[in-house]
Amino acid sequence: MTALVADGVTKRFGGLTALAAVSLDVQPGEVHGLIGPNGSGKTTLLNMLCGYYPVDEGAVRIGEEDLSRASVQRRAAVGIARTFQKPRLLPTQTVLENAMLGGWRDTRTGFLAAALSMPRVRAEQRELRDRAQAVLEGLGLGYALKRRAQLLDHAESRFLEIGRALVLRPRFVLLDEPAGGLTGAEIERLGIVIRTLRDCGIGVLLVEHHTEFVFGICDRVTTLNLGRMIRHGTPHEVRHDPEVIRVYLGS
Amino acid sequence: MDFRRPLAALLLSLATVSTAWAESPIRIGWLSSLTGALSSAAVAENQGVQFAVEEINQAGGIGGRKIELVTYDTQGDPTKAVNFAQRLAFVDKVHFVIGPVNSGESLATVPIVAKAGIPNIIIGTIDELVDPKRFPRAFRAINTNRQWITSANDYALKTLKKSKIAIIGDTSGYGTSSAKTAAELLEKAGVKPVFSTLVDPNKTDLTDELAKAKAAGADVVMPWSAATGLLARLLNARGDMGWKVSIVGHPALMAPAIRKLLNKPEYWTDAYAAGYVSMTAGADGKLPAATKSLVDRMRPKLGGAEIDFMFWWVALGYDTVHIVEHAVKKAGGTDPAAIQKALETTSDLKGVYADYTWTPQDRNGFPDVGVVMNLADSFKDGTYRAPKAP
Amino acid sequence: MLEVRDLVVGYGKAAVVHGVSFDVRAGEFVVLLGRNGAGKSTILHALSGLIPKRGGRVTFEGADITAATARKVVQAGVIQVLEGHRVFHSLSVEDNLLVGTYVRSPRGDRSKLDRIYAMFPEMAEKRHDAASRLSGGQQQILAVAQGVIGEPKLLILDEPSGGLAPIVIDRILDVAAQLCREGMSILLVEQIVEKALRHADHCYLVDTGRIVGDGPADTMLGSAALHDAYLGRSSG
Amino acid sequence: MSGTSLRPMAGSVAVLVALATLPWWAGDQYQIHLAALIAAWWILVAGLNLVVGFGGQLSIGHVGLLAIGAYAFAILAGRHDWSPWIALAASGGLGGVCGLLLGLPSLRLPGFYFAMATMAFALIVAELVLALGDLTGGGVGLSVPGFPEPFESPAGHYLLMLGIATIITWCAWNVARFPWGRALVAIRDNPVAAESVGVPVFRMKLAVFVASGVTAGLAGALFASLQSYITPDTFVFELGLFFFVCIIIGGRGSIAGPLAGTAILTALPELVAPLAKLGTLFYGLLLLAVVLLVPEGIGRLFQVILERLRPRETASPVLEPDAARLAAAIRRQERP
Amino acid sequence: MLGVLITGLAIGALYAATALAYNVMYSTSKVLSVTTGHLAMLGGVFGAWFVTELGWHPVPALFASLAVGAFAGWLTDVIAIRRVLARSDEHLWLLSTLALATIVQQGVALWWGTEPKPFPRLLPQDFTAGLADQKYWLPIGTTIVMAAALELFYRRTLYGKLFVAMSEDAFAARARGVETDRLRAISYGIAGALGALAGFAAGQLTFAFFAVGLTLTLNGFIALAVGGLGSNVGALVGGAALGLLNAFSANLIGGEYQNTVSVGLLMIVLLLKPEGLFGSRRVRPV
Repeated sequence: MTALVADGVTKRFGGLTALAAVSLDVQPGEVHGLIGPNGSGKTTLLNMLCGYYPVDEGAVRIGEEDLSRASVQRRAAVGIARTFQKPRLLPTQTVLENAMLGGWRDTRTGFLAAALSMPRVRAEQRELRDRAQAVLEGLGLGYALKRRAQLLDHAESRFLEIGRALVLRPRFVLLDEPAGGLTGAEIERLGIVIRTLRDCGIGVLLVEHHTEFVFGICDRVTTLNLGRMIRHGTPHEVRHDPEVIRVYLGS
Repeated sequence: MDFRRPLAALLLSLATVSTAWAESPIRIGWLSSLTGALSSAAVAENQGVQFAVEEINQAGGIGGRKIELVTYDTQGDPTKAVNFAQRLAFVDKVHFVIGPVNSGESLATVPIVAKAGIPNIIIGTIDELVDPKRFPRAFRAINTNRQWITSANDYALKTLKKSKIAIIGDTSGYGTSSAKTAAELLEKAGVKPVFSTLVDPNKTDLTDELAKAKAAGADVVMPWSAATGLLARLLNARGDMGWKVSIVGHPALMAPAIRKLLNKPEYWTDAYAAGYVSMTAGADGKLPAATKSLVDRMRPKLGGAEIDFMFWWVALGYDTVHIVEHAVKKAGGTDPAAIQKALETTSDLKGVYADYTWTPQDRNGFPDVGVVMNLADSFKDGTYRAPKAP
Repeated sequence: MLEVRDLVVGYGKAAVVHGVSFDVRAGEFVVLLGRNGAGKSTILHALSGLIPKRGGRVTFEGADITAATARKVVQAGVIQVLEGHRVFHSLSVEDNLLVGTYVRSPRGDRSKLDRIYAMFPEMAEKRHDAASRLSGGQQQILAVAQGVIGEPKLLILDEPSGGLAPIVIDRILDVAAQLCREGMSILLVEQIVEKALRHADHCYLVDTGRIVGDGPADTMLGSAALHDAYLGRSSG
Repeated sequence: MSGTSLRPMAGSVAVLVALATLPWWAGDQYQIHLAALIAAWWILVAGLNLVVGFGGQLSIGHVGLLAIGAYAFAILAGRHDWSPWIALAASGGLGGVCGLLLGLPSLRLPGFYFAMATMAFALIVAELVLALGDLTGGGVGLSVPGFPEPFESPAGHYLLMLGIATIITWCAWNVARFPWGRALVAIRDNPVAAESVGVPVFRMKLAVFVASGVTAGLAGALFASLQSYITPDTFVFELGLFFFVCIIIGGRGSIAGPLAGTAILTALPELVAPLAKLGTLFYGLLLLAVVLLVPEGIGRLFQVILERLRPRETASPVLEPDAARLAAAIRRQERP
Repeated sequence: MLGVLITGLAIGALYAATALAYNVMYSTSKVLSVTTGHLAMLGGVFGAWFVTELGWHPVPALFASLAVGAFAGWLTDVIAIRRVLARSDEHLWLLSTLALATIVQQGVALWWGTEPKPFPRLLPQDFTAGLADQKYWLPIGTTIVMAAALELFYRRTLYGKLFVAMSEDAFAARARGVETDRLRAISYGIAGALGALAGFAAGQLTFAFFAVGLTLTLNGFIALAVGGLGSNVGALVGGAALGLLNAFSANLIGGEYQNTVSVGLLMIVLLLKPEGLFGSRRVRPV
């Protein structure tokens, strides 16, 4: 099976080393947790996996394919989808249209074909609409398909972002603090969604502060502190690791 | 402008569709750039047009028919001018169109008015505006640009007896084409300009251009630009440099607005601009009788004091209405074909601004002898003086 | 001294802080604990007037400051040191400190510098260096000093430890404890639990925008509530 | 959607029929001329709308592309006696090429920089039209031929322009409703999110900018033949501002809004003389009022009012994901 | 050639001054305002109005012009910036300042007229001074003094430091008790006064002309982008470079290609060094 691998990646901002030789792999059908105190480099790592920051050292790969220099768009095209800490939606568009945006990489039609409304453009549009609708209904957003995104509440926005990522037909989904701002019940439902992704063979990287949630759902957990990896293992191993407890609770 | 007027005109035209009776008014469309850039000439012309219409109507109209004037402000914008021309032709259904004032607008409207078959009195100076074949009913009342340039060239070559000429045009449409024509006409007379350049009309300083002209050995500078700011900067640069060189060129050189822009009043000396016989006081300080009479009649309208703008624009506006009057009388009505016939056989029609002659082959009514050179700084009460013979 | 009652804060449609109440008494060192994303910074920003509140009441020394602007809050004596060593990078150390005095004197007050330099000798050494040339730890100390020079009655420290070496954290917490002994009230928000509790008098636990527990600081360490709030309920 | 789109479709057809029969019910030729002018402006605005209203790139210099199209048509059809149809196509093509040349360097620039670059472009075109007098007639300008029968008469000319405007509107509407339009809106509202799903931001911006160059070129050619004579004074910078204002006032991200904006802003100063006198000042005041009061445009305002009038949706049901359906949806879309 | 140099520097000084005004407004709001050039235009037009038409002495006229400029700057903030910044949509401020600039320009055109009008002589000096004439040296000198004063203001006064602080981190500045709204309004007032001062000083060069504003908005921006956004030294260098380029190109290839040459300079700099000669590179936010 091909995994998404960060191999000794290093990132510097000016003189500051934000990440120092961090390695991590996300297997298909696995939920991989990434935790650590504020400023430990979690989001930086996620941004490097999906191409917003170039790597200074090390490499990002899927299987044998080296993606270290690939653009954000290229990484989306090979199946890396993500969500954002603060949901980034199109406020004036409907929920369905927002989700359909995720299917962009499957549109094969150029500008002219679209302008002339060629039959295959319409076929693509129909197919995409059906797909997005199915995903949204699976997520429980079926009642809001025609609502404008700016009218959604916080949990709905989070789920819609996940929906948009899924319409991309991803091999790997990177979730940036998906539980942030959710209530307990909503977090449980998020858990259902994430487990379903795993069961469908999608690799999930879960960057999250809500450690209880992370330990409950992940197959493996990586802990970062000050840009370095301090522990990597099963949730049980990590939560009882003295170094992790020290980082969180003090010596 | 009164917004009710177009509305009234609209209602009127609706009421009078296909019921033209003999006593119906003669409608004249007047396309004037009363606001916007380059509005000063139009405002003056408008005074003359309005005054002539009032005079004629008070005297009972033309053959018993009153004149009704439909004025539109084009703001110097060709797109607007075209819209208004369409409107005059098809909504207001006028019998005559006067204008527009600026050549750029006229170039766009003349074909439209011609297509509608309406007689058009042209008051722009660009050559392309008249063409007996394409626009058989367009008759020019003003001089052509060529007449100004020829007159200025003659003055420089023959009167001042100078042949090392520097031409300065501005980069506007008018400036580029005039500078080109000036150079062509000079070369036809066997003189090649020693220096020629185009300047942005808003360029802040012309010292550099003048220095180059001086270095090229020029003994007369001929600016072809209607931009008073640019001409003032030219005069200032000459004065500040202390260069004794004659300046001969476009009428805007003697526009009263320039006086305020000059560093010193004496910078205006030794500058000559193309002007009109009818607006030039003779050696005795007296204006031609027709001009004098119009000035006297209009002075109360113009505030009663000394006139502080070029009076010839008023005279031109005044004459255009009288050309219409002449044509209607001669044609015995407003039938466009008859009007055309009447105007193209008009010879030596006496006006205030000039005497006009049109023929079937030539739609330029303004006689060559109507243009003379004026002293730029001789402005007084709306008119000018001729330079003393050197 | 500071009383927060039923504070509600939210972004957009969603509430992030759901009715939080707590007190800071005069001369007390209070710590708010809770993992990241629990809503601690949001509470602090709201009570400092930096973001709007949606409900509740905040009083300071008996005066209602619920609707006060950030400037009014600072003038009343509540000064917050933001997380993430936010200093003004292109200004020198001294200029950063002078900006801190603005709230008390609109032209800047140099007379207060000496006391600060005495308290933070490492700042005196670098007084003319641009703040961008300081290390992360030094920047955090400068940020604290910038707050202290504004003469707060209540100093709020939002996660001063973020991303810094242990020695710096100790230094900052020592300073805070000293200020507290001199009579200033301290409200500290932290993730580094043990160190924070060592200095504090009273502790509140925050989770998902609510206060989930409180008590004297010395009884909190090792408590199940604390462990749960950080690493989740032990389920296996 | 396909079921509900019948009503707007019927409305569009009705409007189109009304417009196509305008020459038979219009009061006079002036109204036809005005309608033709609106059609010409709309052809440009329809393309520009994809750039400004959908893609969010604030170009205030499209008057430069308009001038290029107009002069290309005047020179090719007028001076070189090309067939007007070929000249029209060439004008559109040249507009597209110039759009490409302008877009390649400038579309990478951030907002204000891009706006200034387009403004500078308009000024450069104006400058070159004068400087290259041998080609363009300089300040004197060029006379422009019309189209052959049956499009020679004002009514025929109008119908030609209406036809082209209808096709362009249809194309713009297609772009807007297919994934392209959503991707453009994403580039406008949230470029980071657009990138994250693989939208090639720069390439798309360039594609619509080139398309807007083509429509500007076509509009220029048609406008020139409508005017029958063009001079540099026609293509002033304020005209570029006018197109831009039509879109902003009509509302970003909609087709009908800017169409209505173009029609109203072209006709209003003609019908209400005091507005004509205020001219550009009026556009400035209108723009400021819209930006401050209804930043999403007047078209959007109507949409919001309509939504208000409709019965409010009751409170959201609980967000309840269905694992089985979700799994089915994910499995269904797996690649072969 | 010396003449070309000095005329180029004189007009370049006006561009540089406009770029400085851009910088002052940008520092507190991160907004580039389309009205910037119009502030200088107002300085020229009102200066001429006070002296020529109202007959005032140049000194009170100068201060009154500065007041007009400061008021116009303040108005820019109140009308076009404050409400728009609160909505945090970066498109909107471009639209609102563009609208305001159009209103100001057309308003002046209606009131003052569209013809250039003379600007009075400020210092007693004969007109035959040639290159030593005040119309060259006033804008050059004023701009240099202006830049020096701005540097002093930023370095020596607390308000200057507050501007810098606000430009770096407005949220942190608010936490220090800085009233960012008031400070921004002050900075717009200062920028307005600076612009008006530049327009006043260069009045004899430009005349009092309504269309100067848009030209300066563009050319001041080019100077700013070439020199580097946010840098006052860059503004001076960029302005001088652009002025000299304009003057020499007009001298060597004629006046027909002014804008083409200026924009060519802009494009070359943006391609080779997008942050400008003295600007700092911006980090991309995610």
